[in-house]
Amino acid sequence: MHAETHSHDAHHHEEPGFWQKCIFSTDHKVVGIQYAVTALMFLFAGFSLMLMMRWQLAHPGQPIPFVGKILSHFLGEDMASKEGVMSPDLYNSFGAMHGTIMVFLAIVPLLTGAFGNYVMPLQIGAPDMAFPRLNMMSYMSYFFGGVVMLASFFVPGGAAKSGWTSYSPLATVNDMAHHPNGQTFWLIGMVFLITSSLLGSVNIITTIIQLRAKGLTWMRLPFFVWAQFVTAFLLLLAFPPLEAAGCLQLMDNSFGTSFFLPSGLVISGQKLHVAGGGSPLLWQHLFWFLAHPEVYVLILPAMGIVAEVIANNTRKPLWGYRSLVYASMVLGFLSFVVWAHHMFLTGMGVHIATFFQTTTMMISIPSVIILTALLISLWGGSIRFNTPMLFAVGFLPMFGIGGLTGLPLGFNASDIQLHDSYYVIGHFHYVVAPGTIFAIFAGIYYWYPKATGRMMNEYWGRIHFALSFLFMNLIFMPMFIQGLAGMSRRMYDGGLHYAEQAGVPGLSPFVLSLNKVISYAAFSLAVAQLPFIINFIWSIYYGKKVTSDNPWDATTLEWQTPTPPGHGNFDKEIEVFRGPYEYSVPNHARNFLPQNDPDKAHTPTHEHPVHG
Amino acid sequence: MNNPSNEEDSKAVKKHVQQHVMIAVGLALGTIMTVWTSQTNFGSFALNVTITLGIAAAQAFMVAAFFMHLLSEKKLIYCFLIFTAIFFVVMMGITLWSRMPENIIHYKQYVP
Amino acid sequence: MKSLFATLGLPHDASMQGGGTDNLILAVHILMFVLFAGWISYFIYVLFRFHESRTPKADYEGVKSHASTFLEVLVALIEGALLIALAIPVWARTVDKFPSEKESTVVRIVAQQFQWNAWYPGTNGMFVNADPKFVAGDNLFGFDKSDPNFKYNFIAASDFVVPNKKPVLVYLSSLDVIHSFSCRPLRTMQDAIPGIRFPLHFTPNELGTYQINCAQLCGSGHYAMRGTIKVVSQEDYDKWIAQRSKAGGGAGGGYE
Amino acid sequence: MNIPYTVDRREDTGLYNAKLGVWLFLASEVMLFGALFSSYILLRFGADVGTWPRHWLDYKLGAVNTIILIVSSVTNVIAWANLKLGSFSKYRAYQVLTMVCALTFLGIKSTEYYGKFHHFTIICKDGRIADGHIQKAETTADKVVIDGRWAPDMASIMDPPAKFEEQKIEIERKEIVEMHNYGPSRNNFTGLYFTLTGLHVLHIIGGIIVIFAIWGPLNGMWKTDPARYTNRVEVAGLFWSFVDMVWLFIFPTFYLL
Ligand code: HEA
Ligand code: HEA
Ligand code: CUA
Ligand SMILES: [Cu+2]
Repeated sequence: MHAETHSHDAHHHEEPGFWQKCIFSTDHKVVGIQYAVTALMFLFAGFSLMLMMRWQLAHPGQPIPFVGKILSHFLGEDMASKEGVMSPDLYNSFGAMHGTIMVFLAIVPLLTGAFGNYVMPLQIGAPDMAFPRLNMMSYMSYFFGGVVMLASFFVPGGAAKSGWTSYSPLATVNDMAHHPNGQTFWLIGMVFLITSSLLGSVNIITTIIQLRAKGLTWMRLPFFVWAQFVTAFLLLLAFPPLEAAGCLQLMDNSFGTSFFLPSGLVISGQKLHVAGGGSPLLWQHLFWFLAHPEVYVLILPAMGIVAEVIANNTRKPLWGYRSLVYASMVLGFLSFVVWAHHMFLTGMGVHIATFFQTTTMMISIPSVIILTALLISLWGGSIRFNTPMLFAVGFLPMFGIGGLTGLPLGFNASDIQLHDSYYVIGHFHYVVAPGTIFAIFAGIYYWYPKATGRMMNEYWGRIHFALSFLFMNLIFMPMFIQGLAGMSRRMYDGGLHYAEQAGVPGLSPFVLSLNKVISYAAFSLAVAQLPFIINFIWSIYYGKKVTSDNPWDATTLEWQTPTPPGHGNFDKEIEVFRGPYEYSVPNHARNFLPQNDPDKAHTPTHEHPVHG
Repeated sequence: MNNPSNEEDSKAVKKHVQQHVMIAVGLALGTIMTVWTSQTNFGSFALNVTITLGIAAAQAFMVAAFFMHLLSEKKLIYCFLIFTAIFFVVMMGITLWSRMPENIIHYKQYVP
Repeated sequence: MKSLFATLGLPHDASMQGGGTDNLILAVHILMFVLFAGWISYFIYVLFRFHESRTPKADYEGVKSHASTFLEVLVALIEGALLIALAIPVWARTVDKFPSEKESTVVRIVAQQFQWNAWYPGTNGMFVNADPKFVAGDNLFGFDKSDPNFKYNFIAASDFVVPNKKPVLVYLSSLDVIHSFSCRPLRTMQDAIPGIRFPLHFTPNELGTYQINCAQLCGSGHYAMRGTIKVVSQEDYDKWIAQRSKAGGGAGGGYE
Repeated sequence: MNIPYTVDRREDTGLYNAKLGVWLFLASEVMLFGALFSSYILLRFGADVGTWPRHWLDYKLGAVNTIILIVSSVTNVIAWANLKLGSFSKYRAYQVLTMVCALTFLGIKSTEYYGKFHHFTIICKDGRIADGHIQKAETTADKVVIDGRWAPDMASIMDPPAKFEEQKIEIERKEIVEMHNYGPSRNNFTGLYFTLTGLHVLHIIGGIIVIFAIWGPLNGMWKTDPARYTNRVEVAGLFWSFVDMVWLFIFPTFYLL
C-alpha cells in the first residue's frame, strides 16, 4: 500500500482504450460505478437466495417451482432432491450466504464503494481519490472475494452453512468430509473483502482529510461526507480483528489447529482428534467486535444520503447540523464498546452484562438525536416529493421501527425471551432493508442524473416506491408477531416442528400462517423491483436528458461539475464560501446558494446558521 | 524539508544517522537483556513477564519514536494512534475481562 | 389469560421467575409505542403541512425551540430507569441468585447434534463421575462405569420430567457444537457451549408439557432439535424417577 | 486537475497524502496484530495447567533474528537519510544491506520452520515418550528413527531441559500409539506461533518486494521527481519499521516467556 500515489500525468493525452477506461480504470467515478453495478448484482443474488428460502418456509418440503430442478442439477441431489426440494443443508448455506452477500458484498460496497467513491470526492471538490491505484486494487480485491464466495456454491459439500456469523466449532466441524469446503472458501473470500475494505477506508479518510477544496472547512462538509468519514474509521479499526479471527479459523479449518475448539469434542459419536484447548467464545468476541461496528457501517452512510436528499427537497438547511456531526462521531465511538450484546446468553456474569446493556442503551441516544434532527429538518420546509425524497422520507419511520425494536433486545433480561427469534430478524431487517436499501434507492435516483446525464423515470419511480414500501412492511412487520410468539430463526421448516399440539402449547396456526404472508409479500417485492431494474437500464439510453448540470437546484459541490464529470472532475478552480445547505437564504433571489457561489452579500460571517 | 540539497539539512541528517546507529545498538542490547531477564528468576512469573515485556515495549517505543520519527510527527497522526490504542485496549481488555472466572456465571462454584 | 395487548402475544408464562422478563418487555414496548406514535403523528402532520403546494417558500431557520433536546434527555432517562429498575435486577436474579442444590431438582443437560440429553442422578441423588478419558462410542458422556452411582443414574433423551413449583437447577453443556437451551414458556434460555458447563435455573409454576427448542444454529438438524419438559406433581416425579433408575428398581440406563 | 499533496504537505495537516495513508494503514495493522496477541493471551491463560509449553523455540536463533531485523531497520532509515542528502548511490548501497538482512531473516526463519516440522514426539504402547528430530533416510515403513531423547514424562516435553544427551532412537511403528510433530496442529502454542510468525513473514516478504521495487524497477522517478521518490522510500520505511516492531513483541512472547 506504500506510496502508490500516482496522480495521472497531465501530459498523458492519448485516448485510453476500453480496458483502460472501463476495467482497469483508476478514476474514482469509474471505480464507483464498477462497485455500484457489481454490488447491485450481488444485492439481486442475495435477494434471490432469500426468495428460494422463503418458498421453503411457506411450503416446507415442496419442490421449488422453476428453479428447484436447476438447483438439483447444479448443486447435486444431496442439496436439492430430484424433484427440487431444498435440503436443510442447502437452506443453511443459503441463509449464511444471504447474510454474507447482503452485508459484505452488497450493502457495504454500495454505500462506501459506490456512493463513497463516486459522490464523496465530488462533494469535497477533489479531482480524484488520494490514491487512485489503491482504489482500483480495492475494487479488484472486492470482486475477487465475491467470485470466491460465489464459487463456493459449487465445491463439494456446498457453500458455508454455519450462518453469516460462522460460529466455531460448528463452522469447523460442519463439513469435515470435504476439504477444501465451503467454509474454507468463505474465509478466503472474507480475507479479500476485508483487504478491499481496508484499502478503501485508508483512501477515503486520506481523501477527506487532504483533498478538501479551498475554503471547505470541517463544518462546511456535507453530512454525507462526515458519515463516510466516520464509517471509514469503523471499517479501518474493526475489520482487522475479524481478519485475525478469519486467519485463525482458516488454520482450524485447514491446518488442524484448534484455536476455537475446546478439548474433548465428540462429533457424531466420535472423539474429534485435535489438540483442543481452544475457546469458542474467542471467535464470537472477535466476530462481534467487527460485526457490531459493521451494522453502523450499514446505517451511517445511509443516513448521510437521506440527509442530503432531505436538505435538497425541503429547500432549507438541515436542522442541527452540528448535532448530527457530533452524534455520528459518538455513534462511531460507542459502536466499539457494545459488541457483546449479541452474546448476552453465552454465560455472562452480572458485571459484563451491566456494562454492555448500559453501553447499548447509550448508543441508542445518538441515533435518536440523528433521527430527530432529520425529522425536525422537515419543519418549515417547502417539501418536494420526487422519487428520491419519497425514499428518503420512507427511510425515517422504517429506521425508527428498526431502531426502537433494538431496545428490547438491548436489555439482557428481555433478550432471554427474544434472542434468536424472528424478532431479531425483524429488528435488523427494518434497519437494513426498508432502511438502508431505501436510502440506497434514494441515492440512486438522486445522483443518477449526475452520473449519466439523464433522469430516471419519475412515474415508475413512484410506483417502485409505493410497492416497495407496502411489501417491505408486509414482509417484516409479521416477523415481530412471530418472534414474540417464540418462533426461532434459522428454521428450515419455518417452525413447523414447534406447532402447538393437544396439551403442548406452541406456535399457533395463525403465527405459522404468517410465513405464507411474508413469503408472498417477498415474491411481490421481487416483482416490484422490475420497474426499478427496467427504469435503471432504460434511462441510461432513453431517459430524459438533464438540461443543466444541477437538475435538483442543489448547493453541494458535486452539482458544480460538468455532467457527467470528466477526468479530474472540475473544469474550474473550486473555492467554497459557505456551509453545505444554504437553501432559501432570506433576501436572495434563488432559493439555493451553492457552496462555491462567490456571492459576497450572502456569505454568512459565521460558518453555519446560529441554530446549528 | 523536501529539498535534499540543503547545507543545514545535511548536517541535521548526518546527526540523525549517528543517533540511529546508537539506537540500533541500544535495541540490540535490549534484546540481549530480555533474553537475560527471561532466564533469571525475579521471584514470580508475573514479575518476569512484566520486566521482559517492559523491555520489549521500550524497544518498540524507540523504533516508533526514532526510526519512524514519531516524536517529530504531526498532531493528527498522534490523534489517530491514540484512538487506535484506545480501541485496541478496549478489545483486548473487555474480551479478557469477560473471560475472567468471576465474570462467567458461577464459574468457580460449578466447575466439574 | 391476560389480554393480547398485555402479553404482546408472548407465550403464556408458566414459570415463577419469568415475570420480570415479561414486565420489562411490556414496559419497553410501551415506551416504543409512545415514542413511535408521537413521532409518527408529528411526521405525518409535517409531510402534509409543509408540502410545497402549501408552503411555496421554505423557512430558512426552521424550528427555533429546543423541545427536542428535552425529549432526547427524557428518552435517555427512561432508558436509564428501565435499566436500573428492571433489566439489571432481573439479570442479577437470573445469573447470581442460584437456588441451592438441596432445595432444587438438579439435572445435567448435555446437548448433542441434534438431541437434548438430560442426565438424572436417580433415586440416590448422586451423579456418577465422568471424565473425557472414558469417552467411547458406547459411552458418549464419559461415565466412570465402576462408580456405584452409575447404576442409579439414567439419561432421558429429549423428553424430561420435573416437579412443579420447585426450582430446577440445570447444568448445561454440549458434546459437539454450540447449542442453546431455550424453553420460552418457562422463560429460560442459555447457550450450551462445549468445554464449559453453565448452571441455569427456572421454577415451573404450572403443570403441563412445554417445548424446548435449540436456539443456536448447530447444523442440518437444528430445526428439529426439539425436546419437551413435562411438569408434574412431586409424587408423579418421584414415581417417574423410580421407574427410570435401575438401581432404584426401574428400567435404567438410557445411554447404551 | 491533478491530485494535490502527493509531494507537498497540506498546510493544515502538515502531511503529504502517502504519509497519512501509511499511518492509517499501520493503525489497522495494530488492530490486526493486536487481535492476534489478545488471542494469545486469552488462550494461554485459559489453558489447563501444564498444557502450555515453554522453551520450545530456540531463543538464540530468535535473538539473532531480532538483531538482524533491527539492523535492517536502521540501514533502511539511513538509506532514506542519505537520499535526503541527495546521495542516491549510498541509498542504494544501504538498501541492499536492508534487503540482505531481510533475506537472512527469512532464511533463519525457514530453518526454524523446517526443524519444527521434523521434530516429533512419539508415545509408545508401554507409555514411554521419545522426542527428537526424525531421520528421514533411515525411517522406513515399519520403524521410525529419531535423533533425540527419552523423556521421563510429559512435563519434560512441555518444558524440556536446556541440556540433554542426544541419542539415536529406533522405534517400531507397531509400538507407536501416537506420533505428532511440532507443526501448527500440535497445540495452541505452535498453532499461534505458526499463524503469527507466518503472517509476519508475509509482511516481511511484502516489505522486501516494495523496497526492492522502489530500489530497482521504479527508481526512474529519482530523476523525474526526487522529492516524491524520497517520500516513497520514507513511507516504505515506516512500514518496514512497523514490521520490525511487531517482531519485537513476537520474540519475547513466543521464544522467552
Ligand atoms: C444497520 C444495522 C443495525 C442498526 C442500526 C442496529 C441498531 C441497534 N441494534 Fe441491532 N442488529 C443488527 C443490525 C443493526 N442494529 C443485526 C444485523 C443484528 C443481528 C445479527 C445476527 O444475530 O445475525 C442485530 C442484533 C441486535 C441485538 C442482538 C439480538 C440478539 O441476537 O439477541 C441487539 C441487542 O442489543 C441489538 C440492539 C440494537 C440497538 C439498541 C440499536 C440502536 O442503535 C438503535 C437506536 C435507534 C433508535 C432508538 C431509533 C430512534 C427512533 C426514532 C428517533 C423515532 C422514529 C421515527 C419515526 C417514527 C418517524 N441489535
Ligand atoms: C444488509 C443486509 C440484509 C438485507 C438487505 C436483507 C434483505 C432481506 N432479507 Fe435478510 N438477512 C440478513 C441480512 C440482510 N437481509 C442477515 C445478516 C441474516 C441472518 C443470516 C443468518 O442467519 O446467518 C438474514 C436473514 C434473513 C431471514 C431469516 C432466515 C432464517 O433465519 O432462517 C429472512 C427471512 O425471511 C430474510 C429475508 C430478507 C428479505 C425478504 C430481504 C429483502 O428485504 C430483500 C430486498 C431486496 C431488494 C429489494 C433488492 C432490490 C434490488 C435489486 C433487485 C437489484 C437491481 C439490480 C440492478 C438494477 C442491476 N433475511
Ligand atoms: Cu442444536 Cu441448534
Ligand atoms: Cu449490535
